[in-house]
Amino acid sequence: MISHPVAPARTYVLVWLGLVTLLLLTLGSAYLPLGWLNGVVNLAIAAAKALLVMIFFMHLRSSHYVLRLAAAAGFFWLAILIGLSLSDFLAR
Amino acid sequence: MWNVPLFPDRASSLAARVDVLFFVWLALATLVALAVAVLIVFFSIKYRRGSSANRATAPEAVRARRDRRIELAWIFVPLSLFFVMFAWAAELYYEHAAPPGDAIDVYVVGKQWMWKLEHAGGQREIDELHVPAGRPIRLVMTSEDVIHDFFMPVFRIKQDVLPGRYTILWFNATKAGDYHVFCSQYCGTDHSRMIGHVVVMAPAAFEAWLARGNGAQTMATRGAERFRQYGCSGCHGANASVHAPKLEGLFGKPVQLEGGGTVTADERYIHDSVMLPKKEVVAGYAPIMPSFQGQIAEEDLLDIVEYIKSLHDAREGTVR
Amino acid sequence: MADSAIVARQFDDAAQQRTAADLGIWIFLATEILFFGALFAAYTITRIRYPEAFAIASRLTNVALGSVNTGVLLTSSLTMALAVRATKLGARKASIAFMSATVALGLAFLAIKGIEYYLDYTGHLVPALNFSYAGPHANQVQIFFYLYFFMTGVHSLHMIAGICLVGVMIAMASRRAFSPAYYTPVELSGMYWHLVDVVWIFLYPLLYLVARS
Amino acid sequence: MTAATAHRTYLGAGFSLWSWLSSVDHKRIAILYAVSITVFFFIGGAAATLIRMELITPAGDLVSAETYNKLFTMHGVIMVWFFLIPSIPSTLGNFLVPLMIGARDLAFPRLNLASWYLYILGGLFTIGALVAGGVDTGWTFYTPFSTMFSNTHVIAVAAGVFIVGFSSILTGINFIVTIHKMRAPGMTWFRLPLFIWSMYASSIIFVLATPVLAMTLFLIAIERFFGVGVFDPALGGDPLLFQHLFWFYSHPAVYVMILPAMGVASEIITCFARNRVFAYRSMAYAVLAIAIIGFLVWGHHMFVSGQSIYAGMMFSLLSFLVAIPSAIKVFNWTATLYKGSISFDAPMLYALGFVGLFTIGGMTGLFLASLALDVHLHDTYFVVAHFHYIIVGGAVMAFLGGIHFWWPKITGRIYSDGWARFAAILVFFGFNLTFFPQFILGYLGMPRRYHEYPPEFQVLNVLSSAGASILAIGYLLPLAYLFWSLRYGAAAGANPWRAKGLEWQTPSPPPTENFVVTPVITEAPYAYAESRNG
Repeated sequence: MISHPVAPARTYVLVWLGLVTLLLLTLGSAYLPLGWLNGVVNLAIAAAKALLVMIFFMHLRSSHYVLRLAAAAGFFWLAILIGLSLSDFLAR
Repeated sequence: MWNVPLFPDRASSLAARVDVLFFVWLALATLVALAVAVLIVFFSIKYRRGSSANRATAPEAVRARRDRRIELAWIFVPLSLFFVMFAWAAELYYEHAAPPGDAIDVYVVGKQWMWKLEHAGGQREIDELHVPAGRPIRLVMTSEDVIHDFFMPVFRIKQDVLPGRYTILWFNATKAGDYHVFCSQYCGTDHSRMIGHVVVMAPAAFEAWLARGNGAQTMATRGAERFRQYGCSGCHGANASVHAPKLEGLFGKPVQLEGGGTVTADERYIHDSVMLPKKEVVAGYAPIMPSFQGQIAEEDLLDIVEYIKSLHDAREGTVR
Repeated sequence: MADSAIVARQFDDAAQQRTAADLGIWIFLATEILFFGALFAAYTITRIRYPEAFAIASRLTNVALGSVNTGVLLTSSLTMALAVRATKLGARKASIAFMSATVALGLAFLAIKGIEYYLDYTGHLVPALNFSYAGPHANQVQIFFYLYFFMTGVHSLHMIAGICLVGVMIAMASRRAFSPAYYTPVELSGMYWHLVDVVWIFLYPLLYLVARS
Repeated sequence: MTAATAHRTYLGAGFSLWSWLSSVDHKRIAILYAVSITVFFFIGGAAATLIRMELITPAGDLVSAETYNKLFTMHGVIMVWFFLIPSIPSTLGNFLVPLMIGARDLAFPRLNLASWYLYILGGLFTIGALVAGGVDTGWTFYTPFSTMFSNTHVIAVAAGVFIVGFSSILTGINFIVTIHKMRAPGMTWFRLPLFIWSMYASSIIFVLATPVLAMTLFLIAIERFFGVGVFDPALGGDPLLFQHLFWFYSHPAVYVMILPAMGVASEIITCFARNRVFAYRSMAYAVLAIAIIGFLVWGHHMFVSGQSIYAGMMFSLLSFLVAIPSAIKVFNWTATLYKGSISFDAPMLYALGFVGLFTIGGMTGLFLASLALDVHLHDTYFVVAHFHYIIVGGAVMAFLGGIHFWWPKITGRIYSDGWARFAAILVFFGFNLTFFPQFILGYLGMPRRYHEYPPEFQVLNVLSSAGASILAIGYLLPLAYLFWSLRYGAAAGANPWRAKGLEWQTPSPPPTENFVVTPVITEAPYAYAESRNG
C-alpha cells in the first residue's frame, strides 16, 4: 500500500515558526525607508512564505513532479498575464 | 445598383503601401492554399482506394530521416518568411503611428452617435471632415462616453477613440474626393449610423472652405475664454499670486517632474494635467491644483489645449 | 460511492484513486491562482498608474489587525497540516481536535476581518456605500479601497467555503469515515485551506504594507 | 439485438428521464451534452438567420437597431460559450477520452455530471436574460459600454457565462487527470491518439484561461452594479485593462475551439487514408505548442485600441510564431494522404473540407497579425470572415465529421452515406458562399456589427445571405437522416470503418464499463498501413 509519507510534527511546527518570523520580518521591513526596495522585499518575503506553505504543508517536497508542474503552471501563467499586460502599460 | 466595387479607393500616401503588403500576402496565401488543394486532389485521385498506384514505402530508418527533413523545411521556411513579413508590417505600423511634425491638427470628439470635429481656426463640423490634399493631417481624438473608432477605409487607417484619453491618427490625402468615415468600434444602438464623410479638397479650395467656414472665433480664442471661465487663469495667469507653472512656451518642451523623470508637454500631458493633476507634477511646484475630472467637457478642454499651444506660438513670434 | 474506503469503479486500485485526487486538486488550485490572478493583475496595473494614491490609501488600512490576522491564518494552516497528519496516522481524536482548532482560527480570522470592515465603514472608506476622503487623490484612493474590498471579500468567501469544508470533515471524522488507508477528503480540504492561506500571504503586503516607511 | 446484449450497453442502462439526468456514465453525459449543445446551436443559428436576413438590404428595415444589436450579441454569446467551446470536448471528448485510452470512465464521474448541470444552469441564466429583453454589448462586453452605458441585462448574462465557465473548468480538470492517471497498460504518452493530445491541450486552456474570464466578468458586474471600478475612465479606471484581461481568456478560447477539431481531423484522415499520420510526434507537440504559445498573443486584438505600439509589435511577432504549429498540422494532414488508400465516406469529406477551410482561415489570420494591415482590417468583415473560416469552417465542420465518424459507435447504427455526403458538400459550398464575400466586404471597409450599411455593399451581402440559407439546409439535413438512422439504420457492428483506435475494439454501442477486458496496448496508433489489404 503506497501512502503519502508522514512528516514529523516537529517539521510542521518549525515551518510555522519560520512563517511567523517571516511575517514579523516583512512587517518590520515595511517601516524601514528602503524606497522601491520595500515593495521588492515585501514580495520576496511573501513568495518565501508561500513556498514554505506549499513545499511543507502542501507536501510538494515529496510530491510527484507532475504535481509540482501543476502548481508551477498556475504561477507561471499568472506571470504571463501580468507580464504581458505590463508590456503595454509600461511602454505607452 | 450594379455599382459593385470589389476593391476600395486609394486616397493617401499610406494606402498604396498597405495595398502592396496586402497583395503580397494574398499571393502567398493563394499559393499555399492552392498547393494544399492541388496536393489533396492529386493524392485523392492517385491513391484512391483500389487504384494501382505504387504504395511501397522506404525502410523505416530512411523514411524517418526524410520525414524529419521535410518537417524542418516546413518549420523554417515559413518562419523566415514570417519574420520578413512581420518586419515589413511593423515598419509601416510605426510610420502610421508617427505623425510628421508639420501636420495640421484637427480635433475630434466622438459621442454616441456622432463625430464632432473642430479645426484650429474654429471651424466646427459634424460627421464631416474637410481636409486639403497633399498636407499631413493629424487628428487628436477623444470620446465623451464609450469607445469609438475613427475609420477611413480609403486611407487604410483607423484608431480607437477612448474616453479620458487622447489618441492620434494621421494621414496625407492624395486624391480629392468624398469618402466614408465609419465608427468601427461597436458603441451602442446607432453604431451603424455613426458614419460620416471625409472631404479631400485641393489646397486652394480648402482655403476657400476655411474662409467661409463658421469659425467666428479660433479655437485658441475660445480656449482663452474657457481658460478664464474654468478659473485656470486665477493661478496660471500673468499676474496670479499662486505659484503655478508658466504655460507660455510650454507646448512641445520637455518638463522636469517632481520625483525625477521628464515628459514632453504634448496634448496628452496637458489633458492629464487638467484631469489628474497629481499624476505628473512639475518639479518645484506644490501639488495644489484640483482635478477637473467630470467638471469639464472634452470639447472645452480641447479648446484650452489649443490655447496653450498658441501661447507657445505667441512667445516665439512676438515676446522674444 | 467514491467517498467510502472502497475504490470507485473507474479506478484500478486505491493508489491510482489517490494520485488522481492529488493531481485533480492541484489543477483546481492552479485555476484558483488564476481566478485571484485576474485581481492581482488589475491591482498591479492600477497601482502602477496611481502609485501615490496607493501609498496613501494603504496607510489607511489597519495594519495591526491585518498583521494579527495573517498570524491567525498562518497558525490555522499549521493546525490544518497537523490535522491531516493525524488523520493519516489514524489518530482520530487528535485529527478532530486539530480540525476544530482550524475552524476556530478561521472563524477568528473572519471575525477580525469583520471588525476591520466595521472600522473601515465608520472611517467612511467603503466605496459605493459611504466613501468620503478629504485628502489628495480621493478618487484613486477609492479605487484602492474598491480593490481592497473586492480582493479581501473574494478571499473571505473562500474562507467561508473552507470552514464549511473542514466542518464537514469533522463530522465525517467523528463518524469514523477515515483511516490510514483512506483520508483523501481531509487531504484535499487541507490543500484548499493552505491555498487560501497562500492567497492571503500575497494580499497582506499588497494591501497593508505599501509605503509604511 | 438480443435482450441480453441490449441490457449490457450504456444505452440500455436505464430508460427513464431520471436515469439519464442522474447518470455518471461519461457516455450518457456525452449524450446529455450533445442534446443540449444542439439546442443552443439552433438558437444561435436562429439569431444568425435573422442577422443575415436583415443584411440583405442596406436599410435597417427588418428589425430595429436595438434588436439587431441584441441579435448579434446573442449569436456570439450562445455560439461561443454554449456551443463552440463545449462542442467537441464535452460530447465527443466525454464519450471518447476513456474509450480511447482504455479506461472505464473519467477520473471524476460525478464532477463530470456536475459540469453538465453547471452548463445547464449557466444556459438558463443566459436564456432567461434573453427572454427578459436581451443584452446588447456584443459578446466582448467592452467597457465602459457594458458597465455604464448599456441598459440591457448585462449582469445576468455575465452570470450565465461565469457559471458555464466553471463547467469548462471541471471538464478540463477531469480530462487532464484522466489522461495522466487512467491510461490502460501499454498506453504510453506517444501511443495516445492525437485526439487525446488535442483534448489534453484544450484542457490546459480550460483550466488556466477560464478563471481569468470568470473574475473579469465578476469585476464587470460589480462595477456596473456599484458604480466603482477599475475599467471605466470616468471612475479613474482603464478600459484597456479590461481588454487585456478579456483577451487573455478569449484568445486561447479560440484555440479551445480549433484544437479539438484538429484532433478529430487526425483520427478521420488516418482512418480513411488507411495510413499512419505523417510525423506523429510533431503533431502531438504542435497541439501543445498551439495551446501554450496561444496564451502569449492576445494583444493582437488590440493593435488599434490605443495599446502601446511596442507591445503591439511584440504581440504581432508572437502571433506569427503560433501560426507555425498550425501550418505543420495542415502540411502533415496532406502528407498523410501520400501513399494511402483513400476512400471518401462522409466523415472523410467533412475532414478534407475542414483542412481546406482551416487553411484559408489560418492564412487570413496572418494578414491580421501583420500590424499595418490589421490597422485597415481590424473590426471589419474581414475579421468576421476570418474567424468564421476557423471556427465554423474549421471547428464545426470537424465536429460534424466527428459526429458522422463516431455515430455508429455512439448509437450502434449506420446512417445513409449518400445523404451524409450530400450534406457535407452542401455545407462546404454554402459556407464558402456565405463567408468568402465577407473578405471582400472587409477590405472594402465595411465595419462589423453594422445594422445599416452603404448601398454599394449590398450585392456582396446578398450573396452572403444566399450562402447562409444553403448553409442552414446543410446543418438541418444531418438532424433528419441521423435521427432516421436511430430507428431505421442498419446495425453498425463494433468497427464499421475498420479503424484502429481502442474505441473500435469494444461493441457498438459500448457496454457501461466500456471494455469487457481491460485492453493492453502493444503498438503505436494509426497502424493502418501494416494491416492494409488492398
